[in-house]
Amino acid sequence: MTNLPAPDATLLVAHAGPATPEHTSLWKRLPVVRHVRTSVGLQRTMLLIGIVLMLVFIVTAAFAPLLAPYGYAQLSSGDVNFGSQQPPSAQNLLGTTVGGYDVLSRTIWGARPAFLVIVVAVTLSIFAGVALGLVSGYFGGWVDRVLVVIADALFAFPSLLLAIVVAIVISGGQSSMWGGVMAAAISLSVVMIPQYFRVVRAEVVRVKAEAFVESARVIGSGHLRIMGRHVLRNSTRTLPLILTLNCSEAVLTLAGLGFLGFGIEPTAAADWGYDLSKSLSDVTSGIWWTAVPPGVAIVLTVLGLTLVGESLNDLADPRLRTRRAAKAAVPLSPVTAVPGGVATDRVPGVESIDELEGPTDLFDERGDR
Amino acid sequence: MTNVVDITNLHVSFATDAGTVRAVEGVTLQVAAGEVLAIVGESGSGKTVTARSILGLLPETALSSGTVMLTRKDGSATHDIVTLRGSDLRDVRGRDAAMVFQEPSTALNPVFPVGWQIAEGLRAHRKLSDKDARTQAIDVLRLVGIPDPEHRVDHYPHQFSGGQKQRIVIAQALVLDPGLIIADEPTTALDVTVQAEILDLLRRLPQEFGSAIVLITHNMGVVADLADRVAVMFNGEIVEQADVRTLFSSPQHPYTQRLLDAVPRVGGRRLRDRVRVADELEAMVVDESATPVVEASDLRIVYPGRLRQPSFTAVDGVNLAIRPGEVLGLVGESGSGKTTIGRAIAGLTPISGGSLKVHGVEMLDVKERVFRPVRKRIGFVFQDPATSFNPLLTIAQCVAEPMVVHGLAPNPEEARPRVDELMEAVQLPKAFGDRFPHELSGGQRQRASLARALILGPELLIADEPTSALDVSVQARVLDLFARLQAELGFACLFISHDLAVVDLLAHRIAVLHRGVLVEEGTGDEVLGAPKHPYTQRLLASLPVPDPIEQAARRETWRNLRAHG
Amino acid sequence: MTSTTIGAPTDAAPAPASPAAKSKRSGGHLGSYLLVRFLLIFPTIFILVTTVFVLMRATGDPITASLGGRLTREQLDERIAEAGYDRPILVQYLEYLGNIFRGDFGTTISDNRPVTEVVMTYGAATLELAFYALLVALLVGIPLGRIAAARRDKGVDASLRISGILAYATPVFFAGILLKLIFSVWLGWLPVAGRASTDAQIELQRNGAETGIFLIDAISTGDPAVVLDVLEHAILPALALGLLTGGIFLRLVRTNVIGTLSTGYVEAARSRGVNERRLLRQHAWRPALVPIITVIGLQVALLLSGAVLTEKTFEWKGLGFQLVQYLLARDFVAVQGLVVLLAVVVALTNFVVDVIAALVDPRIRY
Amino acid sequence: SGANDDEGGDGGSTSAGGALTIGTTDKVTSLDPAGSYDNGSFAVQNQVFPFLMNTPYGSPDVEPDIAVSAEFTAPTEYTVTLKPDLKWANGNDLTSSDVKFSFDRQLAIADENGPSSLLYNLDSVDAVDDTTVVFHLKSENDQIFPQILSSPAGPIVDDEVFAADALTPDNEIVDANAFAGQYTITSYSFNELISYEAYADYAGVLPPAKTAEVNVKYYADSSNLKLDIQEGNIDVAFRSLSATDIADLSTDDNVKVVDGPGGEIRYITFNFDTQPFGTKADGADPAKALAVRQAVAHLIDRAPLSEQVYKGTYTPLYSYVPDGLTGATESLKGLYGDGDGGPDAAKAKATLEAAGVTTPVALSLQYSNDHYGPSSADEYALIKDQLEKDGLFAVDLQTTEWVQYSKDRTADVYPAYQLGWFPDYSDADNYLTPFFLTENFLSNHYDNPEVNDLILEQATTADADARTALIEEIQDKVAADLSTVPYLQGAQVAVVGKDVTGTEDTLDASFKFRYGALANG
Ligand SMILES: Nc1ncnc2c1ncn2[C@@H]1O[C@H](COP(=O)(O)OP(=O)(O)OP(=O)(O)O)[C@@H](O)[C@H]1O
Ligand SMILES: Nc1ncnc2c1ncn2[C@@H]1O[C@H](COP(=O)(O)OP(=O)(O)OP(=O)(O)O)[C@@H](O)[C@H]1O
Ligand SMILES: [Mg+2]
Ligand SMILES: [Mg+2]
Repeated sequence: MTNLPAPDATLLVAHAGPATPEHTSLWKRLPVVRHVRTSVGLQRTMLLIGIVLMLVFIVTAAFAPLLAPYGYAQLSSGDVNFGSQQPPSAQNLLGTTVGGYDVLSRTIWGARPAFLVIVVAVTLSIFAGVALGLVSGYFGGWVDRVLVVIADALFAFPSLLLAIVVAIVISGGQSSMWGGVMAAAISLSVVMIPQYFRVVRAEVVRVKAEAFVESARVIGSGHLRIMGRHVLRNSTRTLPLILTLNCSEAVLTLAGLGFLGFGIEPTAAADWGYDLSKSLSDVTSGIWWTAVPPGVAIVLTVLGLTLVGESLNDLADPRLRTRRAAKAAVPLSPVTAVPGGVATDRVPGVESIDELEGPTDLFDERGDR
Repeated sequence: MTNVVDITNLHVSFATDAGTVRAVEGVTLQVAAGEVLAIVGESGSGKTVTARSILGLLPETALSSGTVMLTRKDGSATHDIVTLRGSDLRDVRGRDAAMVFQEPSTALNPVFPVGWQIAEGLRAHRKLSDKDARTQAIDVLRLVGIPDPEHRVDHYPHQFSGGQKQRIVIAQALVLDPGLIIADEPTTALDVTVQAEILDLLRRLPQEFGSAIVLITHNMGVVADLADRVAVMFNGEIVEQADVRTLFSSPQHPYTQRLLDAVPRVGGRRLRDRVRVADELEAMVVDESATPVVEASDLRIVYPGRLRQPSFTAVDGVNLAIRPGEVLGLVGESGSGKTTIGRAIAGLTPISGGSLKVHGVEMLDVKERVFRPVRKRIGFVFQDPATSFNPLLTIAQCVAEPMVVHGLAPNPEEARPRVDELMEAVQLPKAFGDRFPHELSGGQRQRASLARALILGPELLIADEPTSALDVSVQARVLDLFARLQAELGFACLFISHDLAVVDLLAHRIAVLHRGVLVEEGTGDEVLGAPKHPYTQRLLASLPVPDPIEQAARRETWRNLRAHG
Repeated sequence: MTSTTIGAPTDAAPAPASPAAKSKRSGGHLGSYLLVRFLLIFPTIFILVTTVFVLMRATGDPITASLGGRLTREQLDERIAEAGYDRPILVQYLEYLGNIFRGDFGTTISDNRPVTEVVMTYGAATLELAFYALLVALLVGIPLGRIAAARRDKGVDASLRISGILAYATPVFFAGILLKLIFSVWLGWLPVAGRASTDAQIELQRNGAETGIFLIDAISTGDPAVVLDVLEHAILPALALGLLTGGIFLRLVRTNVIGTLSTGYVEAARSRGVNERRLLRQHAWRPALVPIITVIGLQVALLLSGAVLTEKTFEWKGLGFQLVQYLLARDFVAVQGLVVLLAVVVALTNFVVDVIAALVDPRIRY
Repeated sequence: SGANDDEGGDGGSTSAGGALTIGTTDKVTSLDPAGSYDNGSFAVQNQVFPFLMNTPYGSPDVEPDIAVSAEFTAPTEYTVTLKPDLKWANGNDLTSSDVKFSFDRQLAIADENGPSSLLYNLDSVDAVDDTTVVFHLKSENDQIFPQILSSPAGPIVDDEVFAADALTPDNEIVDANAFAGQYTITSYSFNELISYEAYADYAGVLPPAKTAEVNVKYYADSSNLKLDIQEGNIDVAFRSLSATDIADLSTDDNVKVVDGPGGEIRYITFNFDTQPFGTKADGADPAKALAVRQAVAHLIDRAPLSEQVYKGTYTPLYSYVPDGLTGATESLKGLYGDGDGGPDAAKAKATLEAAGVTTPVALSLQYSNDHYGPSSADEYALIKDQLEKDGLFAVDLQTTEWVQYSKDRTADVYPAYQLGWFPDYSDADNYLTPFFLTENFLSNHYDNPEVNDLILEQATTADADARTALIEEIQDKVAADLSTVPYLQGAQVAVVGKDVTGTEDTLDASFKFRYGALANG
């Protein structure tokens, strides 16, 4: 063994790269936590603001019964009728709505359906979208092309209109809280599934070409195993981002549905969009207190969600991250999304021309966006 | 002679997430006018950072101290770059010193014509009409050897070949007539044959334009070919500076010695011989009569064309055989079809014609079901160790994967003893099994990759450029290990590389591929010692050898060959 | 400088097998590429029409929608049968496809107007609104996005981005009413809603109102007062919808410009002394443009979504708003007609965007 | 006169030559009377088409319009004699052939959106000579028929312009100037803007239009209508401002809020099969079922519904025929609640106890969220509150989108549900026949043969007083049965600029808003 050098320490350490070869704990590797840890300066501030707003939203939704002074459909306290459109007072801190509800209570309770819609819509769409994207991207072929065209077509259709149609189909307009939530959620997921599909599919197409997938094929892994063990988990990189952006889209779509008369029945739940749309005529009559609280609630929630989403995006993209390490210039194929749609931010590279080569690639290319 | 650049006690550190990284520590360096200084050293030793400091091109997170005095070519002005800011700094950039980047394809803006891009540098420093700018651009394009420059000046980067792109990048630097050209690995991204051309171009710059060159490279052959003086960097410091001949003949610093020792040479001592001597292994005799593990006859592989694109024949009528225990080296320039053949043998790319038998299974129209049992007997080592591991699995899980897939272990944990065994065989500490791929260095990852390929005890290993992504010194270790394991385990191997020297180290026989056609095959001595095919000759001649004197001679041969070829 | 040619070029003509050859395109490539893109319009339309057909039939019939509060169940059923809405859905679908194929889009059920006319009038209105909004969005999004990119992670950047998100986060109908309160009620500068004042609209009407695009019609009246009036009416809706989209564009431009600002070629240009302004406006901007244009194309769908709410808020009688009306009336014929138009617009926009991208990006062009 | 509506605040008199601009959120479906059966379209048709019978200003009862006489000449023959020398605005003669044509095509086209169902009793029409038309009816002495002639099925159209068996597009009608009402249409932009010009040769029962030029702007969103009337950009806002808007505008000195009786009513319908203790429900028991209905009637408090939800734009309704129409009573007022219009929980409780109903009664109540205006939700939230307040009911309140709602209610899905009614003609019959006959459009399985007979009888009773008595009796009987519980009656509310006059002439029980009555300054 004289001539064969043993693995010597200097070499090992010198090439360990900037990442310390230490096990980072699971907690620290969780998406958002990891992002907070790696962010700095303004980027961190924006992320933290987003997280705080998001937490406030979640806490409000969870503890609405404790936080709200009255029930969402309460018209009177004791024997005293609140009355309609009463200005803020000691009894009703933010006044009452045209329907005679307490504005503050409804604004607090309103976090609930918004939250539920988000959760249900995202759960419904993420599984379907990811599964379809995985299968479609992995196997390719005609099924893939057809799915891509369908997804693109649905993507092209104004989501709000689709939401209305689906809302009508599903429940004939909303009634109970769950009916309303489900209708909004299902209609949203119709619009969101194509987004998850596109993103995951694009990632799968990218990951599929990676050497570790090839190496799995070489050792003879079956398709299921490759998809499940190697491709899927490596294709979920952009999901947190799309997820938060979709959440804000969900809140806005719910508001839009409310405006167009498809909000949740006020005695079933408090719905910001519904309340906001009801208060539009108050605004022109100088009654500000009915419109501002639900409006601000919507804006802040969307702001929080979007800030988190954008920050995740910036941090995931080495080109956008502040103070990235020099070696971090790994050529990720950066798929990012804009609110309401998915976008490529790909730096035009040599490889993109190859994608324009033929019909398959046309689809590939679109799938990226 | 005056110094174009005079660096004294340069320190550079970076603020990163993980704290401060010291990249350069107390570098002192001078480059005289018209001189070619090569900076060598292992990856991460601070070469690029030093070079960029000369132009003040460090990112905002960098903190530098010391002085970098840069003198204009005509000697009219000298500036300390470290303290220079704003428009003063811009004034110096490009005019006093210009940079040639490593990747020509990323250094050129894809959406502007090259002429415009060349003129941009001119426009940044003086007012001139579009017409003048264009004339100058054409002139400089002609100078760097772009044919038909009047016409090509309006072309876009993607319309040029890689070598031409690098010429354009050099033209961009030249057009401002700087006193110093900094070339950071200018040929790493290029094929050997193209590299030779670019080196030829670079070599003429000092003589004909009087520009000094700071050349950063990993390739000791390039250093031998081009440099007047060499600075060796290690861990952010310059550990040795010497005249090129001195350095090659009598390296002083241990690191330099190790570095030079690690460089593979064509016709040098074969690794497999070394291994045998060291471990007293039996010389492995390849049984010529045994049934080949891989047998290709008239193999054709065609990539189907799409949408009015003709289909592309990547491998055209190749005959080859690999016998048990034999290492077949496959060389050829980029795009010649090496990988395609390797993938076909591993069943990753379907073949379109001829016959390819792998472990007796005919690969033409083979069914996965039929081929699956054969997969157990094939190992594959990929080029880039960084991407060939699933980033979410630990090394042990990755290495155990073949056993789980083939039902030899119910889960990665059960396979652990065997995994540890192999980790030991590839000289990795067992504990590394619990790390994630990104927590290993490139060389370590490639060892792990080898372990994975060998875990099922394959009779055939396909290694596609297993070391080309690695540093010279790391490469040497991996190759050593490879040779040792091959000698010990006696698997047959298809060893793919574009580096003749590497192939020569390991292979029993060498096959040379040129545009999908096998042009020459034989033992290392036959093919590399006395190449018959002109392509092989040219290939060999374009390979710079890490010896300044020998390289000077080879350069002549190459020029002649090119003149006639 | 001497003028000797250095290094004879053996790599002048790229070898056919070299990767460089892969990116070399024959001149016909752009053509076939665009052809495929163009042909993609048809499956898109087909899918949308089919989806909408199925969904619409699932929602109910137009007769119940209009007379459900007036007739007995039996009378309703009778009328439904008369109109043929009780036939198997497949029969109705095939009939519908057949009609479309023959270019016969029919007349709307709920208000008996030729679908082509409906599509033209409302389509024109929405197109006009979308155009103004896009203009606002581009005028806001591009310069501010570039500023944000250039000052990335500075205070300016953060405030621009947050403003962008706020613009997007405020429901358009809420923003709309605030704009109206400020500019129409308090300041009295701009009209409350509508596309033109009564008099102007009558004048337009008398003049034929040929195109349905009021600005063009107004110009063709030759009356500057009418043109001014039409423009005044467009300001608030364009702002409401445009700012929303502008917020998205801002982010898009920022991200892409930052991306290209950190590429090798910008770095290379910087190393040759090109100043930062020029780097931002030329070297980083052009390559960033391709993905920006592509995404802007995709935003058209979003713009139309936003248009539904904007149109209602500002009395802009356009496609989105009408679509909701027809939807509520279960007017299949009208909804499907409008969806076809929508699909065509979206698909065409994507196509046009691809053409523009091809023109900007030489790698597609050649 | 150019674009000048942006200076707001000077009372809307900016339109030149006293032109009047009216804003509305109604929608037009079709100008063709055969193709529309809705308020918005009828509002236009009313201005521009002649009728055989019409209501003069200030009265709910019909008189011959372009006719000199209209009477039964036989039990099934209704003969109308036209005024001589009538002309369409385009110069065509308006004769009996136009009349016959108009009704024949209604029946022939029987468009799905059309009002042909109103002509249920019309068998055929004869044009005897140029001025004489005979309607042959299916049933005898139909007292409603003259009203039908003033309804959406009644406009007379030009047989030289309209198609006999197909709907005629709006633009063709406008281009052909086929009008003969108080106004003609000079410029027509669908659901955006209609310009009217007074028709000089108008020969109907109404006086000539006071204002020569009227423009009607169509709004999609009532808040814009509100802002425009407030800013003086329009002179009249009629249908429909939100209660909040009206409350706000009534404090505005630049505008006047004027109102008149409204024909629109709101009521809760009970499905006699599926309501609690209904014939097909668990523990079916007609007495208990009635007690439940009565308890609801006892508990409903109309005053807050009117005041809080509608800010007085709807008024309490205590019977089936709304106030303002001949024969209207207040039958429910005496029977239910505190006898003075207020609720009475004690009575409700007693009623339920007496019938042996255990409380709280689970009641599933439905309303439509998109068909009866934006306030339905508030309306029903309040009703739910009122019913639940004393622990007598547990209300499961649900809402459904209109089309589904229309299907479900007739399919016995809803035990109790909201409905509204806007009359086709201003006669008490229109509030009784459709609802309380055994076969009725409610399909709520209400079946009282006595009521059924009385309704059929009043329809053929020629003597006005006797008929009124019958109508009152029917109301009392139904009030006892409580097939439905009516609770609100819509007022017609218009907001006009401070100089606009004449609203009192047209905000009457005819429920027809006639632009010709209005003048600016
Ligand atoms: N922007 C940066 N931020 C943080 N660290 C950096 C940055 N740039 C370089 N470094 C660090 O500085 C050290 C020197 O880097 P440099 O790029 O000069 O190495 P090199 O010798 O050129 O290596 P190679 O041969 O791989 O190009 C490395 O450890 C690297 O990680
Ligand atoms: N999937 C593919 N479709 C079409 N052409 C391909 C495909 N893969 C490779 N090629 C082409 O086939 C030729 C041979 O490729 P191959 O990867 O085998 O070359 P190589 O010798 O391994 O080159 P390198 O040294 O660059 O790795 C090249 O011209 C390449 O462009
Ligand atoms: Mg370097
Ligand atoms: Mg290869």
